[in-house]
Amino acid sequence: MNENAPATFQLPEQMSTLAPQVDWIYYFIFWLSVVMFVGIVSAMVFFAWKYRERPGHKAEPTGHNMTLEIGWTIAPVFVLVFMFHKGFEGYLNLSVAPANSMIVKVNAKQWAWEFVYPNGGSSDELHVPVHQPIKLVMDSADVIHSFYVPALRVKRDVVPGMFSMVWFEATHVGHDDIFCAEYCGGRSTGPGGTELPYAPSDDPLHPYIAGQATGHWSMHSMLYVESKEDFDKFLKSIGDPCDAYVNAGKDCPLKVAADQGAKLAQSKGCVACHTTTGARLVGPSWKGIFGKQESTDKGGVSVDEAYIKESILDPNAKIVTGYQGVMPTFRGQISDAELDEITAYIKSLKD
Amino acid sequence: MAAVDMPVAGGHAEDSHGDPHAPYLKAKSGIGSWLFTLDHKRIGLMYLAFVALAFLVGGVFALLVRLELFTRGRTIMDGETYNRFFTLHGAAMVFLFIIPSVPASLGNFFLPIMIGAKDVAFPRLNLLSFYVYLLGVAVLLFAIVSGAVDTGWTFYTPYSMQTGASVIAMTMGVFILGFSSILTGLNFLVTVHTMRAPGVTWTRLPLFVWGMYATALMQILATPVLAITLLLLSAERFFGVGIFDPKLGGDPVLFQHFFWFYSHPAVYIMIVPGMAVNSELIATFTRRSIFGYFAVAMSSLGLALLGFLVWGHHLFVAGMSEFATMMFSALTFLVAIPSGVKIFNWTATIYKGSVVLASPMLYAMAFIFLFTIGGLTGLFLGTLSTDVHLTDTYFVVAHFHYVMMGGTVIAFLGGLLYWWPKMTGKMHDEKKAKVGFWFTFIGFNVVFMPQFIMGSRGMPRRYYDYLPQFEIFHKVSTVGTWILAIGLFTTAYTLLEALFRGQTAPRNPWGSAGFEWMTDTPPCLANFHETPVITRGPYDYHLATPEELDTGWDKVKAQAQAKKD
Amino acid sequence: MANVSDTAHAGHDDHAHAHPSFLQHHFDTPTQQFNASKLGMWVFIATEILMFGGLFCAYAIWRGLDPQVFDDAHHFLNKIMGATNTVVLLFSSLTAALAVRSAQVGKRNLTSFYLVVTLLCAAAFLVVKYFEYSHKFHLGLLPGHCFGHPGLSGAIENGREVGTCLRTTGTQTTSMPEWVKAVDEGGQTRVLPPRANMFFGLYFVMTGLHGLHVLVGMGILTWVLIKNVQGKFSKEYFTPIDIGALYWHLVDLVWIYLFPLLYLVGKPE
Amino acid sequence: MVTEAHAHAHDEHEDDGAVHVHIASTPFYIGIFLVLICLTVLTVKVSYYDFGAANIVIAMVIATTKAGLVAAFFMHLRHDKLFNTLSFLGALLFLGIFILLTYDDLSKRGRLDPAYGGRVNVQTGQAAPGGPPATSATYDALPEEAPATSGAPRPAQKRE
Repeated sequence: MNENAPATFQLPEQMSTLAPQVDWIYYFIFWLSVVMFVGIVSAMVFFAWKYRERPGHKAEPTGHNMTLEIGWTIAPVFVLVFMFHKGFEGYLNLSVAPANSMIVKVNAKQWAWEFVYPNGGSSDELHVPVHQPIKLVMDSADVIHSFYVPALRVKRDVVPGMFSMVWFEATHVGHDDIFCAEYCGGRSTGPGGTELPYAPSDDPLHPYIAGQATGHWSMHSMLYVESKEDFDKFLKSIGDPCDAYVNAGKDCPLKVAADQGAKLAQSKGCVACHTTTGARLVGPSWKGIFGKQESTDKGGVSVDEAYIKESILDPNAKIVTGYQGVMPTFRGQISDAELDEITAYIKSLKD
Repeated sequence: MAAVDMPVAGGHAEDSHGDPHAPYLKAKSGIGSWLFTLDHKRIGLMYLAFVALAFLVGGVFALLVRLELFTRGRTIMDGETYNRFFTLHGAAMVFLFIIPSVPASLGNFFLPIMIGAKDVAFPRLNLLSFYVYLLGVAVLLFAIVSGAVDTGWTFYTPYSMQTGASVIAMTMGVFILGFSSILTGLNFLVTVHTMRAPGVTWTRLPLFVWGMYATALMQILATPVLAITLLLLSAERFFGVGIFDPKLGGDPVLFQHFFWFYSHPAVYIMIVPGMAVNSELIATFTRRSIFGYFAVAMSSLGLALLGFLVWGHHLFVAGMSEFATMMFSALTFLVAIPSGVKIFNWTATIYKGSVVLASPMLYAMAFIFLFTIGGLTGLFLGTLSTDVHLTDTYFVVAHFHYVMMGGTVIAFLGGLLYWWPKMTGKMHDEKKAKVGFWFTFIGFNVVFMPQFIMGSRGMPRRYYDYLPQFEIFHKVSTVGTWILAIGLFTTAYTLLEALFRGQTAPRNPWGSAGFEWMTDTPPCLANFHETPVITRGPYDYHLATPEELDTGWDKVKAQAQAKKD
Repeated sequence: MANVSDTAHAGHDDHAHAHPSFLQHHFDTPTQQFNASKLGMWVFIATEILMFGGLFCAYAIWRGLDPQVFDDAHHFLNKIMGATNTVVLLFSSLTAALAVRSAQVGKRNLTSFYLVVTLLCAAAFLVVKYFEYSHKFHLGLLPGHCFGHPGLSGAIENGREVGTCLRTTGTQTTSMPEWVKAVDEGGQTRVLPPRANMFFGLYFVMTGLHGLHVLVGMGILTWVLIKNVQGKFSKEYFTPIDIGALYWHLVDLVWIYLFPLLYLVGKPE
Repeated sequence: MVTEAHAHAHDEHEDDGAVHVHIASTPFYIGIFLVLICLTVLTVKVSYYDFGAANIVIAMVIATTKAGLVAAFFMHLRHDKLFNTLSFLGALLFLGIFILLTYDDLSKRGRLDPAYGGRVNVQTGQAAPGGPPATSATYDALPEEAPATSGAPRPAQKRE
């Protein structure tokens, strides 16, 4: 059903599943407005000509027409309610991300975007796979920015001190601009108060040149919608820092692995049930758990690497007393390297 | 506050005031007669002078900003300067020009006359309001000189807490201007309540007065919130109070709530007076009463009330909760109803009227044309899912310029041409006025029509530079500003020429039945020689006597002929 | 001010009744003038309510989102001092009302007496406020990022600057608020989290703005007092006293809400 | 229309032009004052008892009663023009709108999706950047240092 249209005179290309819905209501209002506008203005001009002042013509005293007045007060209400309904429907779709969304973390700062992918890698341009809901969890380190991709028809302010969210599902391979839509200042002077040079480039993918004056207008980035294969290739290219060590035939240092594990714990959603602060959620906290003696429904166990890996792949094997066996298995969703890294992370939380 | 009605008991100010029966411009002379005048008409004129100056300054900033956008990259200024210039354009236009424009100049001049009063209720507060305005202007100038501000006129936190220190001076200036606005509103509200001449019942109030009354309500109820917002912003910069500072646990979006609780009603403070002027113009130049007088009057009050319920529509993508977003969207659509009622009623008034296409009427029809576009494009922005795409783009820029400039400024210009003879006693050249009108009207559309398109295509606003695909729209828009400037300068020339070299205007040059035309041209110091007793409505052309409607042009022509002979 | 009727514009303005000297030129009757002044003052009061309203809104939000902090922090405000100030203001409100009454019945000296009492109460209020403020300063219970600082003086502690938390330019970095441990008004030692800065921010802004209004009110009442002593007012014309008193009652009204919201509402020990 | 005799002008004003106001007696004002004092004592007294969520309701009801008395009698609204009362209540109405709608936003953020509008990541306890550090956002994480020290309070305990 999502027959996505190319760019028209008024609207950019449709690249998301949301876009056709937005454009439908856009054109509904547009044609309604055209009808209203042409009606009002032609009536006005016609009346002004027909009843123009001339000898023998006199204005008729104004009468009353209650029906007409109530009519044009009430009639718009129905249209307005319809518009509100359609608009709100679209907005709700935009506000509730599907459960199977891939989470990409967006960090905004003056004047650049950073995108952090589930594998912990990050880039300054957003790459997403096609036909996959993407949920962007965004925050800003300094002032308010706004994430805006015209072709996706999404825009959301990125406010310091709070998280904001936007999601989309790209419908076809392609690319579009990412703009900052909320004014966030600018800088035209370099060190010593010298004016920075400024000239935009003709490269449509990189219209602003690094090292020049920068600001709200140049907080530009690109969205690349890629096939699943291309995206995987991209992910690999920015991926796991441990890979470098492993490829060189060395062991990944615990620190690097633990950092990567922390990112994984986040992106894999472990942290939804396990805290790292000692507080108890659905599952035991990871703080200081490594090396501890725990009693389980299968008897006492020492929390070591083997038990952690077992618990991830087969959560119901040994359940710590006082908890319920509600954790789903991650078998098949987690690589051995990732298992090691999460284990390293839990290990690092010992103290 | 102490100044609320503090008469100098026993003071015989007769000599400081002048003869109540002499024309107000001649009742007393000398610079002191202007600086210390308590006459609402002179205060209105002084306001008009400064408001026009502010419009000129804001307009020059607009021209420079558009000129910079004529080409990609650097055209005439660097990015920081650009940011300052669009901020100053916004601040000057909003706080110095549009908000005081119609109420403080035309309103001050005509509101008391239209209700048959000798003056506003608190003439000294009125003068105080003018000087407070000047003080605000001075502080704003200081802010500009001391480094200018690059926050945009909205002062959003936390950027406004990080950027240059002149933000404090700027917010103080706006804070002071707010007081001026409050004083004007308070004065008008009390004047309408207590100063109406015998026979001026609520159902006989001219629609201009209804509009001013609704505006006054909003000025009174909204502006204090701006005051506290700006105080908090200054306190935030000095002490770091933390209410709006995310670093201290505050919430930047809360600032936006505070700001727009004032600034949304402020948008109606800007447009309702424009509508008020337009009702007068339409009635006079169709020679009949406004169709649905009651509905038009109530729609002004309706807008005033609804203006307080919809501020959240500026925050649809700002991080507001979905529930608040839904509610504000629903409330926003309600605004369409009173606005629509006005448009429909004006159009219906032209039907079966006797339409005189004088220059003010051209402005009135342009108002309907442009405001309809401004209003209808508002529907795109009130609808949530399209707003997400369109907000913070040039679509919004075009939308509010169609409302603010296509609405208020056009009505203000129409009102100026319409009332110029009454205010100055001099008639302008209609031909020049019409030339000015067409340049303004065409230029305006050339500036802002392309902005709708580039906005819906995704061009964000407040950009110093843009991508190649938007270049053509920016070029056309910039060329439009030049046409617009020609139109505005022609109109200004027309008015000034009339002032210095114009033909003496008769009492009622347009043949209006409005109350303000029933007194001398220009009015005497006391407005009327005797307290008027009103026996008909301001638009009752069928009840007005031929003498009342007599334009007096025959006499003027006869005199001119006699002189020639 | 221009009094048209007792000048010689024959044929005009020779109204049926005398045009008293206090009647401004643009009003027809003293009633009209009185009603206009009263309405003007009430409209002004409406603006004041909305101006304070912004602060009440901020209060409602941060209290609603963080009730625990407000509960804990309010123990650092002295209920007795607050209550004393409430009584002082209420009493001054009474004397202000009585001043108006005396003016209405034409007892000029009594009016002056009541106005003086009102002014003394206002001064007493400010003195109590001064002691409250200085105690908070001493404990470091200050707004925003000043919270946790021993004062605004630029004190050095452990070789580290801990004062001068004021800033005048945006580029100055703000230090984060810190935990504060201090003895509260109930004699109990409490630890307040940095988030309590919001409570004290609101406390100082709300009571500060109110204090400013007290000062302005004192100015207005002093002016009214001087005019009264000069004999400008009478049974027929007492509008400025009425208006001044209305302003003073407004100051009282705001405090009536500030007192429970800041000093009382919260979990008692 | 404007030329009728101006003598009619004064027919509109019902009176002789002099100001007539309701004057209450001194004992009446003192009575109101005593009621206000009683209410102040009451509100302080009840603040020593915990009624949970009703604390604020009780305090506000008492405060509003007091404010009502001051406005009605000290400020003469009881015997004043109706519009003055309306402007007073109108201001309160618009203030109510302001507080209610703003509160509605801030209290309901993140209800549909916790990732939207939250200051703290619900999963990790990590505070959003640009905001205060997480330690101050989580109230329960009291500093380890024992709070109970006797003697004079040291202003602003510094924590390293």
